[in-house]
Amino acid sequence: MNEASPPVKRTAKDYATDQEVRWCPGCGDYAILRAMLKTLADIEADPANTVFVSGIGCAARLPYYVETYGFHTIHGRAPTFATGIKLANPALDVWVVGGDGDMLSIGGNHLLHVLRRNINLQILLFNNEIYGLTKGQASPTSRIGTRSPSTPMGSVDGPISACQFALGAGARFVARGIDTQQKNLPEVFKRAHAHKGTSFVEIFQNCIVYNDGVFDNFTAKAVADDHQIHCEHGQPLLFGADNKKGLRLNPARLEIEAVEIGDDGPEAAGILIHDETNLALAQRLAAMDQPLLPVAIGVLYCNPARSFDDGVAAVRDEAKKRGRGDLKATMHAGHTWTVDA
Amino acid sequence: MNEASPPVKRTAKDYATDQEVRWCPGCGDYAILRAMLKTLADIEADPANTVFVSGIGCAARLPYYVETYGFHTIHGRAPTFATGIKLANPALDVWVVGGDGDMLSIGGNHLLHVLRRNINLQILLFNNEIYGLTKGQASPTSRIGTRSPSTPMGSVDGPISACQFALGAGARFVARGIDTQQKNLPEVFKRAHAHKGTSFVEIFQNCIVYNDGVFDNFTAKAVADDHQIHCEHGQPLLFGADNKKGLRLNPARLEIEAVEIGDDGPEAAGILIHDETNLALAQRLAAMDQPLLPVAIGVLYCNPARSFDDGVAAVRDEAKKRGRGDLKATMHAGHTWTVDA
Amino acid sequence: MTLIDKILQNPVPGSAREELESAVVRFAGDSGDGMQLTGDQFTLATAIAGNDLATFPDYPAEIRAPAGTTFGVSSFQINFGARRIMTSGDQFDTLVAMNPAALYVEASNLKPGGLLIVDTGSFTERNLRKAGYDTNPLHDGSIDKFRTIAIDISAMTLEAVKPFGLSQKDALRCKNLWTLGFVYWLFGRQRHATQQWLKTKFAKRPDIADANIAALNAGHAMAETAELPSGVHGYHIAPAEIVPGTYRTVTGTQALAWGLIHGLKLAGLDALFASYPITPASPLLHVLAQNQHLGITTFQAEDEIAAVGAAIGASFAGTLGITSSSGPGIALKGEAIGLALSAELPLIIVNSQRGGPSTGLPTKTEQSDLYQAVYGRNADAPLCVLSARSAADCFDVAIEAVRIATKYMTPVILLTDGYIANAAEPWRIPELDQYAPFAVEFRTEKAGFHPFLRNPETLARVWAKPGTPGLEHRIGGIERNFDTGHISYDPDNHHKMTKIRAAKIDGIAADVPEQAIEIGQAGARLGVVGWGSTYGPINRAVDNLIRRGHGVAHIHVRNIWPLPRNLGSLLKGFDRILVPEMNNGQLVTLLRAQYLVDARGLNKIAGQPFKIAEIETAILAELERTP
Amino acid sequence: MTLIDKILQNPVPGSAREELESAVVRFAGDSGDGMQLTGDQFTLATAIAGNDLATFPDYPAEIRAPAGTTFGVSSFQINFGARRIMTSGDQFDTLVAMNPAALYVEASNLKPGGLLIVDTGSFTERNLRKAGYDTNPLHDGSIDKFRTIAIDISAMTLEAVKPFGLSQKDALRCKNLWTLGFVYWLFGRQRHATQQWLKTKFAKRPDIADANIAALNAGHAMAETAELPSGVHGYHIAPAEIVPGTYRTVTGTQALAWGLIHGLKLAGLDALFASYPITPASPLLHVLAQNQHLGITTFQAEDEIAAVGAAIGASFAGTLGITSSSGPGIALKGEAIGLALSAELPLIIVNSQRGGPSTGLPTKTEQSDLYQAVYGRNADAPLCVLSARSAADCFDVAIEAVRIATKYMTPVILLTDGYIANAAEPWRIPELDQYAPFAVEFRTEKAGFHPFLRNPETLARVWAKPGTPGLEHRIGGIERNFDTGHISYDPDNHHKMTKIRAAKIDGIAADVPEQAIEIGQAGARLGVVGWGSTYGPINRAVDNLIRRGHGVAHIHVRNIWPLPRNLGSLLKGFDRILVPEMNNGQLVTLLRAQYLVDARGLNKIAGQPFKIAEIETAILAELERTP
Ligand SMILES: Cc1ncc(C[n+]2csc(CCOP(=O)(O)OP(=O)(O)O)c2C)c(N)n1
Ligand SMILES: Cc1ncc(C[n+]2csc(CCOP(=O)(O)OP(=O)(O)O)c2C)c(N)n1
Ligand code: SF4
Ligand code: SF4
Ligand SMILES: [Mg+2]
Ligand SMILES: [Mg+2]
Repeated sequence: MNEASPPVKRTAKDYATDQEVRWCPGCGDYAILRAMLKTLADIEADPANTVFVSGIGCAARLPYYVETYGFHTIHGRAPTFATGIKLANPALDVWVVGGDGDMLSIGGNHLLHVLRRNINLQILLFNNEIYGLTKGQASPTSRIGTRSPSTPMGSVDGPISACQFALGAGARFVARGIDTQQKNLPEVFKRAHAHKGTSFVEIFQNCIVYNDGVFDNFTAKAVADDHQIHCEHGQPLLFGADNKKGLRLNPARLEIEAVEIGDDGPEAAGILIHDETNLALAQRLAAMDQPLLPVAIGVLYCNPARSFDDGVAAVRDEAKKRGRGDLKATMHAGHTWTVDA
Repeated sequence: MNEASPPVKRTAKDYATDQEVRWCPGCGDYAILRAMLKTLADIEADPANTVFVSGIGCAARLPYYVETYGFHTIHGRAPTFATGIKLANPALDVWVVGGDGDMLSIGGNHLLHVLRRNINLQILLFNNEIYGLTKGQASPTSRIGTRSPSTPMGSVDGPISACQFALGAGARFVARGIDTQQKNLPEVFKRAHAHKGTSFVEIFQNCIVYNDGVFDNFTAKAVADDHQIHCEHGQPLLFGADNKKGLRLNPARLEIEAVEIGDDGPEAAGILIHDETNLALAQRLAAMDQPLLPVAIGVLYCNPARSFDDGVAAVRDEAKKRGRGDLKATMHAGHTWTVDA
Repeated sequence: MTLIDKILQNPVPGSAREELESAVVRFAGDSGDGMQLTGDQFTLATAIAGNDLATFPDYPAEIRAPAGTTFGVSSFQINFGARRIMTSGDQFDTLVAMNPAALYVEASNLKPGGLLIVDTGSFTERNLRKAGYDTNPLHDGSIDKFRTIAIDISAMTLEAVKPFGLSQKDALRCKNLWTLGFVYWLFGRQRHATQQWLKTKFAKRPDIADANIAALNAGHAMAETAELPSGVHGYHIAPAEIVPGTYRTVTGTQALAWGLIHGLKLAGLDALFASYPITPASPLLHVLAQNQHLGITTFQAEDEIAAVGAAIGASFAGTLGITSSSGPGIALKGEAIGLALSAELPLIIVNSQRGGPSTGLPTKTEQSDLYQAVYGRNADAPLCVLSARSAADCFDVAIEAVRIATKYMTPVILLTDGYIANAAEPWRIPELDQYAPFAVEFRTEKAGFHPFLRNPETLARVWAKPGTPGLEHRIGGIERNFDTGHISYDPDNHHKMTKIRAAKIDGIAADVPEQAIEIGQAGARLGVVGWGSTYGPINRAVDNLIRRGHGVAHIHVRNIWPLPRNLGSLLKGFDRILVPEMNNGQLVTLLRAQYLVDARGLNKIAGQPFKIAEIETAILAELERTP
Repeated sequence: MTLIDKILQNPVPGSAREELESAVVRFAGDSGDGMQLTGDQFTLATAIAGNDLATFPDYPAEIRAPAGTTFGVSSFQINFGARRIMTSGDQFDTLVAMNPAALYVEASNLKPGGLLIVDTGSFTERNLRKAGYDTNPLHDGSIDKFRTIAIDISAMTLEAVKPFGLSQKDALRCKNLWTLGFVYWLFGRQRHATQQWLKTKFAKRPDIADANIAALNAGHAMAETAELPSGVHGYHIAPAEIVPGTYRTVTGTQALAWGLIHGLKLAGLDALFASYPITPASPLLHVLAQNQHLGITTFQAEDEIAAVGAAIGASFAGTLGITSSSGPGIALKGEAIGLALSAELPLIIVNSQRGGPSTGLPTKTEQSDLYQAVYGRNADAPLCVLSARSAADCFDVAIEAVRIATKYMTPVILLTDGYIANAAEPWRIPELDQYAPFAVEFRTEKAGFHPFLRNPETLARVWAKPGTPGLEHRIGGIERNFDTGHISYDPDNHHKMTKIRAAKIDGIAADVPEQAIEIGQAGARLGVVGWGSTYGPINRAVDNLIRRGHGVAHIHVRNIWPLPRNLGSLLKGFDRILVPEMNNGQLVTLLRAQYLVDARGLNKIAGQPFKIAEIETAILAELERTP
């Protein structure tokens, strides 16, 4: 256990527990953990006021490795526990961690509702497009045709796009990151943390044992430039080596298309400027898919609204205003009668 | 019980059971039932091959009133039972019926998964923005500020938009109807029925007891023309008395705006033509909200893909091809040895 | 106040009134006829008159069943008297039938010779048909065995409220108040409280308030002046001997809500009440939502799993998590309850039981979730189960649930049922400062801390809440090492932890009162053992038989798990044991397994409380049974 | 084949070999060391040699725990002999430890004087530290009590596979085959089947196949030529007396899958198997997914609720719905199971039990979901519960589950556990046509049809499937009228229907075999009553004690609910009853409640099977206990 907050600034290492990490060697979860520890140091998180809540799965083991409060709950339900924690004590800083099975298969409903309620939490979905902990079955994000122990002839169900789902559910902050991007990932985490309301972050995570290389088509070094686009608010949506490509609106279909940028620069080519408060744009960015379009990384959408916990607090205040006094007064309100001795 | 299929064409009445209908007098569910009975007659549904599956709620009582097979299951899970029915016997024509609480509160996850799998079913969500059967609590579609027994100070959670959710979940058919529109509603039902894959239909339904008139802002006769738009594939998106208004793209924000149409007609005004295969358009239509924009009614999106039941059937065929023969052969495959007497 | 008003409001009670020890009245009508309201008002007036009483609201499954149908009949029954009243009564002395359907459904339970009041105005062709009558029962002799007062109440009401210019619809809505006035006179009730209540309720529509009051008064006047059937007069029921104090009527739901609130005060905690609506549990959410200024935040979750998850999260965060549902919803919470007991967090789960299995009879009462409460989880997963015997008892049981959950860091299931939740009974408002506080202590000391440190006496785990510097720790559902609190897959440790979880719960038995005998003697020939809402009928039945000289005793168990420490020896003292339950035999199984006593069940699975006579009959049969 | 190959492949068995009646070998190594594979191959070779055997695969909770850690140790134990083998063995005669962590974890269960084989190549400074050793156990005297064969297996393997030009990593992966070859020689096993298997498995990488075969052969040769420690030689275990027939090894998962498939054939039905992955239940989904040509469609649902929902939907549609999970997942299915039994649809729920509560010990075995199976639902909700005692038994129990579910239109819970699911045992492949068919008859006749018509004998509801003209009907979870099948809120009808649901399930007892005594005499002093996977150790312990002259008998219950009709009288014949269970006492509660017998529990909640000695000790103590 930690000693009381020392006055010196904590380093990433100070946020690590002494527990032996139990992921497979080479698992992308290590990199995400590293990015998270760095984030905590950067935001100077108070360990006593920070809580990591998770469901069940490989991803969901993360709380054991962070020297804060942690609750490793049950499969799929982490957002519900986090909701209770936050309603009980809004001062706590709550991170929710889970895998694609945890959050989108058994837990899809709670994710939906936590997003639409807009509770002030950070939700991190480690998407490896597979069930890691239970040994490699197809998950709801697995691509059609995925061969797995439960789908030996290839899966036939259409996958969920986590970010499209989140936007459809009414999320007010939606972002994406990649496990190995140790510079970008903490930045995304910090943005998520800064956002008031539910922040949803999908992280592409490599499961080296059951789904190795499934994201190579856009994360591998050789193709990254041409197949990822990093979205930054107020900046033109450029990608490719030397930013020679960009995204443009096709007004006939209300869709986005990728174009090479001529010598006249992005503006002339009609390249879109990223506006993270624009839902319509965010939906199009989230929908972009390989190989025709690059995969959008970074903050796709950030458009704050009142958070649920603030709403509940307001109701509590209102109740106090209206309240008929203490319990005794309440019990004696309405018709009573007295029986004399 | 019905006698065997008579050779004469059935009327709507022939699809009604003899059970006393147990909805409140004046409930919008009656109108939806009427539209459904008409639909069944129009499509010449075979009662023996038709199944209505529902969860729990006022809406979910509908199966009792339709003279086909019916399964009134448990709260929120109707899509799962329907999935099993369809996988067991793909020849059956399966309709799923439920309320906004049933489908979007407790049942949100199953709705998500049935939609992303694209099982060949029709799903009808009776949205009255309230829990009817349990006496009037706010539902996940209730607007912020809804006062109800469970939210006496007004609800604070952001509502789910059923159609936006469905599109985010990957639905391939999304449509809307209004309980009282006895001409349009059966047409929407027929389109849903004709679509192969999961057809999702949201029906605005008036709960006269607990949420009376909640849709009046766009369903009341006086405002209907100006506050509804009926989407028809290939037709310009016009509304208002005499179709003097229309929808146009605002390319700067990728959004839709309503405009008055000048004398030069829709084309000159840049009015969009409805393309029900366009997801981007469908998302914008689904997102349109009062009072700035009319509420979109009709088929917002229809873009068929392989249905899950077909996929499963293909897997079964593949399995048969690969199969190691009958059970006996399977048990004897691999290493065996014989012990002699 | 006009002179006539004064006279009306102050009849001379007892003049030419027949003295009764008790009476059972049932108001029955269409769902839209306001019978529950009528019943509530009669209850209040009766309580004020000093009678003891018990009620039974009985309404249809439908929100608003079509008018005039038998399945749309809504009824309210009250039993009141000069002696202690234990049940809402087996049969009625007086039946008010506002329409043919009500008569059709209820007549069979009106005592022969009983008083029947019918609104002839509603006995139309159409209504008769809807109710299933071929001929008009008012004229075909079928009600000859009753003493009938047939009045066109509809017409009388319209007449009475004419001055207020209401619409026909609104005017007819006053029918129930007219009827209430009539019945008030019959039993010598005061109208004042009802008049007051109408004024408050319709504060914004004084015309409606006045019309209703006029109807009430008119009905009352009518009774006073009408020529009643022979043998019918006004009745007088003397006040019962009632413990002095300030009283109100209370439903189980209200008392439970208040008990939770007071329990939290005694524990020094706030709480999160997270629930998903379900009949008949929803009212608890509603009452608490109205009282959020008293320390409980309410949260309507997306489903039952989310509700229990949020509640457990709240407990982890250092407030008390409470969740509530009925059987099918509790089923969904099972997995998460397992987490709470494995992580050893406090949690209260209120189950308002209803008829099952599955959707079953959602608006009817039943006691059939005892198995689920005691055994209904995967693995060895013991927790504490308490039960409430009556609306008033809910207050104390709720406090006890808070005490045990926090003292032992365990989930507590509190079993109540649809009957208790909805039935109102008179209640002596308790003095809140007579309850001893049991303040929760959170861990703050860092030295030697680990999250599975235990109190050596109670075996309770420490409660260290997020926000406390230096106590950062991780918990969850994987087995923990006894000595360090870290995850452990060690075989012996799992054995030890399983035993400790069981011992902690068993230990609660030493911390709760010994089982008392309600009435009768230890060692009697027959012990009648009940739990929950069967208290009233069992107690009265046993009382009646003791008075008739039978060797019977009544034991009523509140602590379902762990069972009271002396229960085994008590039970072994009886020759025979009978266990009446509104289920197919569940507590009886527990008792047999724990104490190897040949307890037998008396089971009624009809969605309705026992009648006293049913229990008496069964007791006599059991006493006479040749082994 | 070269001459040397020939000689290697055909050693002269028995020459100078010591004769043993049985032996227990445990292979232990890092998760990446292929110990499960090694164990499987040894099992196969041993089965072919005609020994009876039992196995116990025991692997870590982590997918791939970090190399060299104690929590990453993966082990496989086999007990084989010339007599009937009932368990995987209490302690080992031989331990293979591929690294220090394996030695650290397993050494305490190696018998003193037992044979220890270690790979010295892995006893590096780093690995020793990771395992928690301060000094090298090979040199500090701590293994002196064993007879140790310390070989640098890593080096030997690299040497043996050199010709095949593998990478160092791939080459080292052959270590387990080298070791297997060594142990094969020790126990006179044939290598042929393993060679064959390697060729098939690595059909696409012949270099790897050849390297592994070379390693196998080299290890074998080494054992033959090495100088073994004094007292260690080759061993010979004579073939056991085994019923003639064709055999294979089978895990409980495989046998269960095949039993379901055959049961469906006998019923003339197709099925939908809908499941959500969970340890240790997932393999059943995997095996069935591979065998979809045999009449079962598999469906991986989004969660356990969806899985059971889909299964029930499939049953409604006229196929058999089957679902499968482990305790926490079964908890989630409770509400829907209630619907299935209320709608009276057939359904099979397979529970592969694991350690709990909550996430508990997910990879360890336990028998703690009996309460959940029998009582774990809201309301009065009886269903049929069956249990499997061994991998082979799963086949027959699965068939019985199909028969009962369809004949009685009821959910059937089939309890197996993590141990049975994963352990392989030799199995005489049954003759499929010796099973009597029990074809399901769907209703087609319209006359007199309603959906709750019952078979007067079995009380089973009719099964009328959608698609049948004229039988359109609606069912659901609301109570039904006994006579019409329509929704009914009638009190008496609910009572009747509850009684009928219970009677239907009780009636199954008349349709299943009476409870037999496994060994020992009825009326012995002590009856030992078990269920499920404790069969082996109980049977051997009781057998041992009978041979030593004690009055003990073994009863093993398959039908958990309803219990066998003669069980009560059987139990009452014993003076004392002991119920060993891998839980904190669950069947024992059932027996006490049903028969009022003072049965006592012997409970081991350690995630591991009983040892024979543990049961023997407990039996002796119970025999000696002064009452
Ligand atoms: C109620 C319940 N159902 C199923 C499981 C088994 N289970 C544990 S983790 C998991 C899925 C893991 O996949 P994912 O969430 O993607 O996490 P990953 O391991 O890939 O990080 C499943 C099915 C469980 N623990 N509890
Ligand atoms: C597991 C479970 N939880 C809760 C309920 C109670 N319940 C029945 S219907 C319903 C919601 C009804 O609302 P909706 O689905 O919108 O249907 P409506 O009545 O408005 O048509 C609820 C909460 C239940 N039957 N089962
Ligand atoms: S199974 Fe996959 S996701 Fe899980 S720890 Fe191993 S590599 Fe990581
Ligand atoms: S409560 Fe509302 S939704 Fe339900 S039947 Fe009545 S009017 Fe219709
Ligand atoms: Mg995953
Ligand atoms: Mg609704």
